[in-house]
Amino acid sequence: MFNKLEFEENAKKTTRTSRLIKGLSAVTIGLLGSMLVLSVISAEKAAPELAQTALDSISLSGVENPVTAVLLNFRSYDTLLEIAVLLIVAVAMMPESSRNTSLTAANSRVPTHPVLIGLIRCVIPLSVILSAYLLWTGAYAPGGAFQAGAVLAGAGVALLLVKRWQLNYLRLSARAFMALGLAVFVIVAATVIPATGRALNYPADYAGALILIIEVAATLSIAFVLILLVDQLLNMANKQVKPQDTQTEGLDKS
Amino acid sequence: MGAPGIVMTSAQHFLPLVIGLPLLAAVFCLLVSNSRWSARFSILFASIHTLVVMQVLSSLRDSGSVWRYELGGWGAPLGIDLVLDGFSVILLFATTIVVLCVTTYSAAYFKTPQQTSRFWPLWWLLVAGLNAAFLSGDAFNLYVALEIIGLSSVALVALAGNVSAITAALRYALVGLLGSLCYLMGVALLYRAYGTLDLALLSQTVQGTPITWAALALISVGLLLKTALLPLHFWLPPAHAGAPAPVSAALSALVVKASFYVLARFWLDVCSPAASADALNLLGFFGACAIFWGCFAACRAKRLKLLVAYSTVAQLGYLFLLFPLTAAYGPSAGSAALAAVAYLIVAHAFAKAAMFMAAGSIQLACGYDDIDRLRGVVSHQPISVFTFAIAGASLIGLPPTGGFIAKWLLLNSAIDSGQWWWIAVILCGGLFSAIYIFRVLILAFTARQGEQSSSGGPTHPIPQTMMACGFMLAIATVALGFNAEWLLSYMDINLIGFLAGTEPLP
Amino acid sequence: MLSLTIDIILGCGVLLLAFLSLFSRDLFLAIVLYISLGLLVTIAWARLDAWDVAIAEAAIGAGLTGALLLAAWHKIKEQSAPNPSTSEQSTPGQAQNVQ
Amino acid sequence: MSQDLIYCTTGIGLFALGLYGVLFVAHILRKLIAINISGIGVFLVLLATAKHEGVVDPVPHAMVLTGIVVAVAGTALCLWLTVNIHCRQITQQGESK
Repeated sequence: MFNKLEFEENAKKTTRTSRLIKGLSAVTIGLLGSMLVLSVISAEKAAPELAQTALDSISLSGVENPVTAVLLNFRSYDTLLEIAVLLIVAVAMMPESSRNTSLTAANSRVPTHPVLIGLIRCVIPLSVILSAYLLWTGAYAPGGAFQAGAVLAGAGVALLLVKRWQLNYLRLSARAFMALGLAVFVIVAATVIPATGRALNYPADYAGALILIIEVAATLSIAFVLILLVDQLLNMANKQVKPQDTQTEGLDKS
Repeated sequence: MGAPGIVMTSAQHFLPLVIGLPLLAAVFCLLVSNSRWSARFSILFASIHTLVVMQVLSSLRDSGSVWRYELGGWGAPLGIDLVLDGFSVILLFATTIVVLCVTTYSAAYFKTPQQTSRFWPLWWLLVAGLNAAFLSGDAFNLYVALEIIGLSSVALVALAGNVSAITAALRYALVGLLGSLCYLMGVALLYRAYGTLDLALLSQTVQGTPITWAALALISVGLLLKTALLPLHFWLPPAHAGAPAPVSAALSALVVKASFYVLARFWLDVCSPAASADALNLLGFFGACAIFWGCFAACRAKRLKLLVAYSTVAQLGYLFLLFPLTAAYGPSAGSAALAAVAYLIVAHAFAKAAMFMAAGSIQLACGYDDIDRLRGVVSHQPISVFTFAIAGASLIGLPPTGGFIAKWLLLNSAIDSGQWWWIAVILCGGLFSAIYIFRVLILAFTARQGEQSSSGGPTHPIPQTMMACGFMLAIATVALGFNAEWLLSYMDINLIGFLAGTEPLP
Repeated sequence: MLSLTIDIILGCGVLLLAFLSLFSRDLFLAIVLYISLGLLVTIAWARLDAWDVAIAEAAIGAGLTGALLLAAWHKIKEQSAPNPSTSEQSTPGQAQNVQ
Repeated sequence: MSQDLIYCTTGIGLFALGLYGVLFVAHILRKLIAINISGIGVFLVLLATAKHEGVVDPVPHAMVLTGIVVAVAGTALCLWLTVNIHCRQITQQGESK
């Protein structure tokens, strides 16, 4: 099925048999899809009991936006694991060799185009403000850590793209940024145990504050990880990869 | 909101710790990033982890009932519960022992800072994902846990750093993402029809309607992709053979079992009203095909690690015999089959991890793992070959090992349910396993013939700890054979439908 | 009735964009179509009262995934270009799109 | 024909389309696009399920938010592997000349 992974664009060698297989598969998948639709039609949607329970418990959750309440209180464990997923990808994509600079370094190739500089000067502060707004408003209205993190990452990526900035992802501070969200989440989850007897069970009075702490940490981590992802994809230089190519094929000697 | 009347023993607080500890270890190793200290801390963390799980095991036996831990204090429909029963505790036990050995092995295996700085955080995240999957009582939470397992496994396979391994990792990643999406679609349909994500509540309300069939089919396809049952196994051999040896050990021993565990949960418990006998027999049929094909491919494999990877495909086939053996043959045959398969999972996990570790040691020492060049390898790698032999005996199902007890239990439940054809499959499978195991062993024990060996070149000294870890696991396989009663008694504490009724326990 | 019509048009539009994105001849076009699919789907989610998801999809789903896809596409192209032996894969139609 | 049904059908359609794409489209980036399209299909089914008369169920919304982030993470990892492989293949080709 995935035995041939294609990287070149015009590798189209359609023989008659493969066309036949494709056609048959298309028909099969179409049939299966229609059966799926039929099965969905045949069943009634369940009554929204869980929705009602969730909406009734909002007052205990410390936030007013129901989605934020579900994400960071009722089902906060899912969100905890989800931040771990982001951390996995960040660790996997960390660069191999250190550039041996500080966390941020101004690039020597500063853009000279006036429009670009003007744009950056407007866009960056705006998106930082928007991100903070999204984070804050997440408690009451649509918004929250993931959206805020994404917007913040947008600002960071813009700075990277115009080559104003370089980030050294192997510094301790960089790794601390990556791990911040997960670490704060786990620590908060553990520290509430003496108060309420259950992990992740926030005391009602402090729920709002604790959720805000988690969200701020998560936003910073998410933004940093997303910047790392884009930056690594853009800047993966050939020279980074070369030394390992001399390794014998098929051997994994460390 | 929490259901009243649930008695919490203090030991139940270990349940979130089992997940939190690996997560903290991951953060810790990421921040330390010094290969020597990461390794030391990891061994320390693995030991604490083992102690915690052992404590959980003994407390669970004392309490004698299924544990539920309400994260966030909200309780089942609104919040997420951690659930621990006999099946999951057995898998947790297998995980913790393998993790302890693999951690110690890896501390000696990985040397370069480029590899260690990534390996340790990823490894602990993988462990956290495995524990989360085995403890989860919530369908969507299982999705996230499976994603953690899948993505961290992919990243770990890619650590090997050569083109073939990274290509295998990419294929694995595509399969994993596709499988997760199918699973998520199934969960979405279940949520649509029954309005809850909690597995225990679902198993009470699910009916055998078309939407449940559709959901179960989607969930099964997704999980079969991840478990690599025969027609969908194509991604497994290159990924498991190409990964660094400790990673291969964990992948074959634990990662594929996690998705099998979820699959068993859905077929036997959550969606059991929708599981027809035909479908169960079909799963068993594919399992039987996997046994034969896996053995055949292992016999033809050119490289040692590839041979071990194909043997995983074959051994996974045995697990799927669970489904036909439980199909409509009454509670006694069903529970016996589940106990046999749970035991087989542990036995296979130990044996396969030991085997990959031995193969990794041999590969590291010789610089190659082509089977044809392994002639006489026993003279300078006696411990590794011995480890391989014991683990192989367990895979074949020879007497003093855990594998023998597992096969024997499987045979028993096949006889009890009167399905003689599965008896034939189990026996033939053992015979074919013997062929590929002895193919390696005979070569390894044959004396070198003059100049032929000179092509092998000099061997490199490898750390004693690596050989010791593999050997310990091989010993554990034998020890398991002598302690079958102890492990099997946990199957009495079971949530799965036909064993303990479907009501959540007090 | 009007709202149903909007929904139907939206659904067909989404399916059409997905089809075009998968089977368009040019890879760059496929990625751009995928991003526009993400934006169109944002409207569908607003129709389903999922404002949180709509914001997240616009920012992460369409925006970030699109950026990542474009970055990877650019990278692959850039690597292939200097090597004369592999240069034949750039079709004329796609060379224009680079600019 | 209700709104719920329209979006469910669209979602399943996208899912099936993505499935076909993953299996039969050659280029790896297109396969990734196909997986993401399948994901959007699943999310559509979930969100259509969430909308009831009068109440909107926040639980599927949270699930979809989680799903979106997981999908991006998976896509990023796949893309990184892809670029990595391509890099090495090109350098190998260069060396063999």
